[in-house]
Amino acid sequence: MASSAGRNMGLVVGLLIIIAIGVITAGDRFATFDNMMTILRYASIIGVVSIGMTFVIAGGGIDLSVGAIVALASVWATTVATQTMAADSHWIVMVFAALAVGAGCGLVNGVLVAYGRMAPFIVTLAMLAAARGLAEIISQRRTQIVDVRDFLSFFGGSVLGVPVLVIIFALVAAAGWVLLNRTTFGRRTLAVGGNSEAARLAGIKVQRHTMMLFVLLGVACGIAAVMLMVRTTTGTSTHGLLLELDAIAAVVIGGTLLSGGRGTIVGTVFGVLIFATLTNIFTLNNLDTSTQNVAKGAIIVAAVLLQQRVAARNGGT
Amino acid sequence: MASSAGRNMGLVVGLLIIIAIGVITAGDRFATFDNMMTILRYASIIGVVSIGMTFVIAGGGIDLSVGAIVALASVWATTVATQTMAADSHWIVMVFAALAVGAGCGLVNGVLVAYGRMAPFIVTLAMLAAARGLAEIISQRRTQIVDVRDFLSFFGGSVLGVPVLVIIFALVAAAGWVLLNRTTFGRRTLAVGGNSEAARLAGIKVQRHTMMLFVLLGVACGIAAVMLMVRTTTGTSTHGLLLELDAIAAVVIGGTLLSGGRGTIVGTVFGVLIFATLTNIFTLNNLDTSTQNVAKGAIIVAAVLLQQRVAARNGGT
Amino acid sequence: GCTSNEPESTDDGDENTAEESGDDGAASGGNANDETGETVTIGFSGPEADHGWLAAINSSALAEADKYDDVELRAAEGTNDASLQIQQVETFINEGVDAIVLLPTDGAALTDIATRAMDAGIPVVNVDREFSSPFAARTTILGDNYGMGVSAGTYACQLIEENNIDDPVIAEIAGIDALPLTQDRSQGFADALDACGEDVDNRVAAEFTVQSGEAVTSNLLQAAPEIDIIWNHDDDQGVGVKAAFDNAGRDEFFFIGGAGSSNAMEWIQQGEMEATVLYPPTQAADGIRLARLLAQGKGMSDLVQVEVPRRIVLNAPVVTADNVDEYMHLGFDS
Amino acid sequence: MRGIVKEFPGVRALDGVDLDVVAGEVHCLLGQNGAGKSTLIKVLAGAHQPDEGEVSWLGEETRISDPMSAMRLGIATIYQELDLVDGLTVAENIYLGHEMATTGFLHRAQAARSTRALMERLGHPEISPHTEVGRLSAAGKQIVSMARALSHDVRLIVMDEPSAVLDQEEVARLFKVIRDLVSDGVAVVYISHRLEEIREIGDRVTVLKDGRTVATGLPARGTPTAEVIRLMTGRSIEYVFPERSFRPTAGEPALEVRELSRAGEFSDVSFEVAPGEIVGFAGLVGSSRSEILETIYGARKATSGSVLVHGRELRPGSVGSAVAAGVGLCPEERKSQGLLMTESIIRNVSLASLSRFARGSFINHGAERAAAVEQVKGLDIRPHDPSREVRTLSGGNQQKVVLGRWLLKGCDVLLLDEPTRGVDVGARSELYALIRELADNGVAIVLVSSEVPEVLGLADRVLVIREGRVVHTGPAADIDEHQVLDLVMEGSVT
Ligand SMILES: Nc1ncnc2c1ncn2[C@@H]1O[C@H](COP(=O)(O)OP(=O)(O)OP(=O)(O)O)[C@@H](O)[C@H]1O
Ligand SMILES: Nc1ncnc2c1ncn2[C@@H]1O[C@H](COP(=O)(O)OP(=O)(O)OP(=O)(O)O)[C@@H](O)[C@H]1O
Ligand SMILES: [Mg+2]
Ligand SMILES: [Mg+2]
Repeated sequence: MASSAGRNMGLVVGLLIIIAIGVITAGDRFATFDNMMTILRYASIIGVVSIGMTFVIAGGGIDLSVGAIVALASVWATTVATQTMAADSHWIVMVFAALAVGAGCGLVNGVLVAYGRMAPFIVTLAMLAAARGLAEIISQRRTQIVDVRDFLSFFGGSVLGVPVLVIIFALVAAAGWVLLNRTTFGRRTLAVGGNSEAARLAGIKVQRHTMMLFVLLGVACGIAAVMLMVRTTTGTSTHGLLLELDAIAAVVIGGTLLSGGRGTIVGTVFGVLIFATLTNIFTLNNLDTSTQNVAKGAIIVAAVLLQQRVAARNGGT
Repeated sequence: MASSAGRNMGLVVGLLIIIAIGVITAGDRFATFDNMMTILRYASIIGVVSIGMTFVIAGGGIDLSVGAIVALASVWATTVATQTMAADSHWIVMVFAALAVGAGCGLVNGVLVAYGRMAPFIVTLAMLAAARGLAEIISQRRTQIVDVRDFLSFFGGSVLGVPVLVIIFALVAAAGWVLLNRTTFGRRTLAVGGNSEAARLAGIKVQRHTMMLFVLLGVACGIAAVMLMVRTTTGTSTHGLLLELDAIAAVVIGGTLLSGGRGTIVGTVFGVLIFATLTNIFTLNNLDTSTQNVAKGAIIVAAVLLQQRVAARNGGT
Repeated sequence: GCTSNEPESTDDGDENTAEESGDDGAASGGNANDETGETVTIGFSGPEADHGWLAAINSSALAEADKYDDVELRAAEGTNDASLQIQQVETFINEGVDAIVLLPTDGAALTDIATRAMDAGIPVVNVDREFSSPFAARTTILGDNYGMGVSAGTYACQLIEENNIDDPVIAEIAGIDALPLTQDRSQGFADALDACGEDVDNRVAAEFTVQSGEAVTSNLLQAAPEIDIIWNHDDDQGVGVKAAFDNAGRDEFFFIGGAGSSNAMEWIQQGEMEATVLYPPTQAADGIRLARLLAQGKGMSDLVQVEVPRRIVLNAPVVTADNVDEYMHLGFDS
Repeated sequence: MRGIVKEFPGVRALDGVDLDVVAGEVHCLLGQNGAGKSTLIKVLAGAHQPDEGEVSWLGEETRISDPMSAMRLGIATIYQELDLVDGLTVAENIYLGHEMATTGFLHRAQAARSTRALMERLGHPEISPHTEVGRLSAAGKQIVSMARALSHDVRLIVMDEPSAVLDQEEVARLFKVIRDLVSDGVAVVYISHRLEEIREIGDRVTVLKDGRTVATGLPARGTPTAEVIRLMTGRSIEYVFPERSFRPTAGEPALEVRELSRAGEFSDVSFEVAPGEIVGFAGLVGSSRSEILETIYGARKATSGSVLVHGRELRPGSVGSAVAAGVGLCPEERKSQGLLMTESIIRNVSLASLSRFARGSFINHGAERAAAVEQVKGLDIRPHDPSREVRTLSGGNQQKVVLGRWLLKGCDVLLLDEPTRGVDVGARSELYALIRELADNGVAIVLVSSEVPEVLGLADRVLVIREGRVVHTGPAADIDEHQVLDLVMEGSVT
């Protein structure tokens, strides 16, 4: 416990530094409630995927296909057929479609990794290509507009000023935290990621568990797809481009070990917030994309180094 | 030895199947000398990077920044200043510039991974952003045209009908093979990737070695940048987009373990050829990109599964 | 210098203008040139159709080729990798196609291979992104990126004047920043604004995708609490841009788009968008037509010239509520 | 070595240790688990840097800054945790770091030749230089490690528990090699928990306790075992096996193995274990005892035959089905098969019985911790802090953690593969008592050990395995060490 707080200290410091930069460079526009919500709304979609990604990475895997899965789920959930059905019955049909597609893709990934014994990197690289291709075929590369008003108004609203999307992110993060830290599932995830042979000999069904991790992430992608559909009012095959890199970066900056065996949801949330805040500050300061990229590279390195140093001082070893 | 041949059997079979598909679907146009050279010329650039990537992956690392490094090297080697110098003295200046930039970026990656103890994934992700941003800044997002005729005519030619680019690839592959299989450097690479603690206890300077691996890959990126400059007669910040995924996929399909400790240059060459041939067949058959993507995903999975099965049958375990 | 248009061959021009078949609808202006001639193979290669405009480029090219019985199309579709596109063009050369229509991922990067195709006797039609050498293409048909920026900027100046806006806040949402075409558009926009003494206050760059459009715009709206004019380079990402406006409940500004998708045209009709600057994706279809004419040795029927001209630059008109009906049919699905 | 101090965060592993080794002697280093033996020799090998203290070599003070400089001085080390690279071949491992090469280019044929010579010298000509090390058994790896050390031009060779995975015959070979070395004037530092070995091979003894030298330069043969044990543990321990108490009763066996076979490894293994019975496997290293255990457990899939627990057949190749039926396995290689190295003791101990601490899959951390604390106390795992990362424990304590996992689980059938590997004398007799107690409580136990006395002393019934076949089955009381060795070697009693 103590060492986990220690591990997150670096992130807290990092985020505070970034916020300080924001206040200094764009004070009045940065430190407003609206802007905070803008940052959070932006963070929420990457955030949900990153929470799922934390499980897969902590369990010793990796998933490059999340962006493509989000795209495919968003397209599938906004086809004319789905939307007609949703309009006729209830918008939940669209949500269900997105979640089912996400879970399905995750299942394929999981089965190939766990039972096909293929490297997750390769399996999900293949899925990245295939899911995006499929999304293009289904949508015929058109941007599909969401017409179901109930759907948009339900998810697009706010509760006490907090956008529903942000609330979803918070709920997913909380559920993720409980799942990872308080349940046997979470504990087994860390065991599988830490030493899968030892986990297997301790009676854990390693293959099934690995598969479940990918399904879990697939479902998270489905949720993210719904959120993206709300935010952009569209479903298209270009949704979620390079989302995988953002998500993995957030997870790893947060302190989850890429080699598996250690994961932190709080860290991931911080990682996501750091990136989202940074992007916001870049825009507020009118920075051009090239400079943004250079700064982003430098900041990733600085953040990880900072976090390591602080963790080493606080947490031992 | 026997088992390594066995391991490559799957790849040989895979490539043969793909060639058969090519002959069947586009026979007269596929099976010509010109078309073979077209495939090889295309393969050569990814190939050179993949050879370097084989070392980094076999040594337990990964590098997502190769495409960005290629872009930066190509931009730097084609600035007005460099080209003027090259025109005044010798085109070797441009080659030197590209190699130096590649090696420099590799060095930064290597130092951060080895001495900063950061995860290669994250370091090179940061480099990906930074190098591409820098390339954009230097080129001011303009495509820089190569004017040095000597440079183009030297590298653009052929020897006995074989393009110089293809010869470069062959030389790099041969050198890589010797380095990996016949030198202490290669043995130590596998040791560092397989069990870095054991390597350290055996007296290997693991950090220095890891750093060198990234420098080596950086140099390979420099060579690839030169080749790309020849092929496109330009240097631009958009060169090498997503090259990292192609290279990693080729290396892993070839049979190099993503977790390190095992690497095969012959496998990597096969991996590169499989992808290049596939792309060529797609072109010959007028396949649209979406279908290509779906097919590509399926073929990656099939190739790896096939290779695993054949390897299991031939090599034991 | 256009040395190929020899004046004495004008006689042959007569047959080109002789008849009108007229069955292709108003836009295509069918004529004797549409009559089936010797069968020609045309190679077509464009960038990856990763968003609506490029998808429309591809589909309009394919559809155009479909209309002609005498055209056999080799479509090596889509890539953003210059090296891969070079491979595709090499394949066309190996095959010995009769003409190549090329929308390069990067004009300069494809110049060398296009020159080689020309040297091999295959006429190349360069579409949209221009080669760096005049010898690389027989004909160049360009959308005008710089002109697009100029049109947008000029229209913005006009709005400022008409509405008497003092010290206007002008925002620009660019497309993929690393592409030369984005630079050209921004340059044109800046130059035109400069002409009326204005400049861009806030500039962000998206990636031609809906999601990126929404993401950068929602941040942009925070950066500038009051905006007078927004020019968005691309109507594909415009869907996301628009969603961000709606999410934030902001509509105090004039919203100008780019490219001219059907969505944008509908918004203009509904008064949700001020205008969009046309950048028609039909240029690839025109490219196919020209390639066919070149391969069959014909000229353009509406010109007196015997041969296809060297260079055609499309106009970048501004579509507003006043003239949107006129342009509606050009709108593409984004 | 004088006044060596080495601190890890939270532990002072070495607190002023002295060690003198002279050429041509076998110097034994003794101490309980966690006393600091491995840490000390890692300092000597350059793998750790001491915080204080000095090292003199041939009379001159030196600084051993990394493993390379130790090797240059002529110090070679066989580490406790077999640190070989699985993906490389035997020859490549042996010459790793000091490859036979000119200007970086390998002489592979020469390396293979020298490897063969080394293997010959170690009595293992059957291990080919081209075999991948990952395919060798633990003992095979230990032999490669030894060959590795011998491949250096050494003046001092340090061996950290080399005999832990070896059987008697292997140990005899090892001793012969050591004697040869010593007669060439090489000094040997030898660490072992088997005190009878010390008597056999050692010249002088240094005893460590809690990171301090408590005795140095004791004559190995002249010091009574009881005295050594007292120095190590601070108390005297009866080093005997507990009374056998098993009375066969009619009724169902707890574990029944019927004609179990696995192609290329073993065939037609059949035996039964009654509740409360301990069945011991004796056999040479490489006789596939581990494979048999793992196959019973479902970690490997049998080619034919079946396993029944309380009369119910287990699903072949399914660990889950074995665990559900109440079977537990302490695997042979704790590091790769047993432990989550970066996790706490608590989480390692509770791993197999997680659901017990969970209500509807939510873990009760308090109960989990309490149970782990109980095991830490019961097994005397040091340090007593249960939230410590297992990585930082000494080898013997790590072994206890694995055991603790199954003790906590409370199995009906327990498969123990070399359970005392690397465990010190004090803990060892406690473990013996514990195993006995488990059996008395009705647990059926299968015990694999390379120490024949251990098998004979603990087990009720003994199976002698030779090359994957059971060559003898009978009560432990009816057979003695010699007979077992004959069976193991020849397949019949001569
Ligand atoms: N890397 C480390 N970090 C923290 N503590 C460590 C580390 N390595 C060893 N220790 C601690 O140092 C002490 C000495 O350990 P060491 O491995 O030297 O014992 P040992 O005498 O070899 O025991 P054994 O007989 O069980 O192998 C132990 O308390 C151990 O927990
Ligand atoms: N003397 C040896 N040295 C090294 N490897 C060996 C030796 N003998 C056999 N092997 C390899 O080990 C395999 C069997 O080892 P295994 O670990 O099952 O034996 P074991 O009886 O369990 O030994 P241990 O007592 O060390 O656990 C054999 O198939 C062979 O490949
Ligand atoms: Mg030890
Ligand atoms: Mg064994």
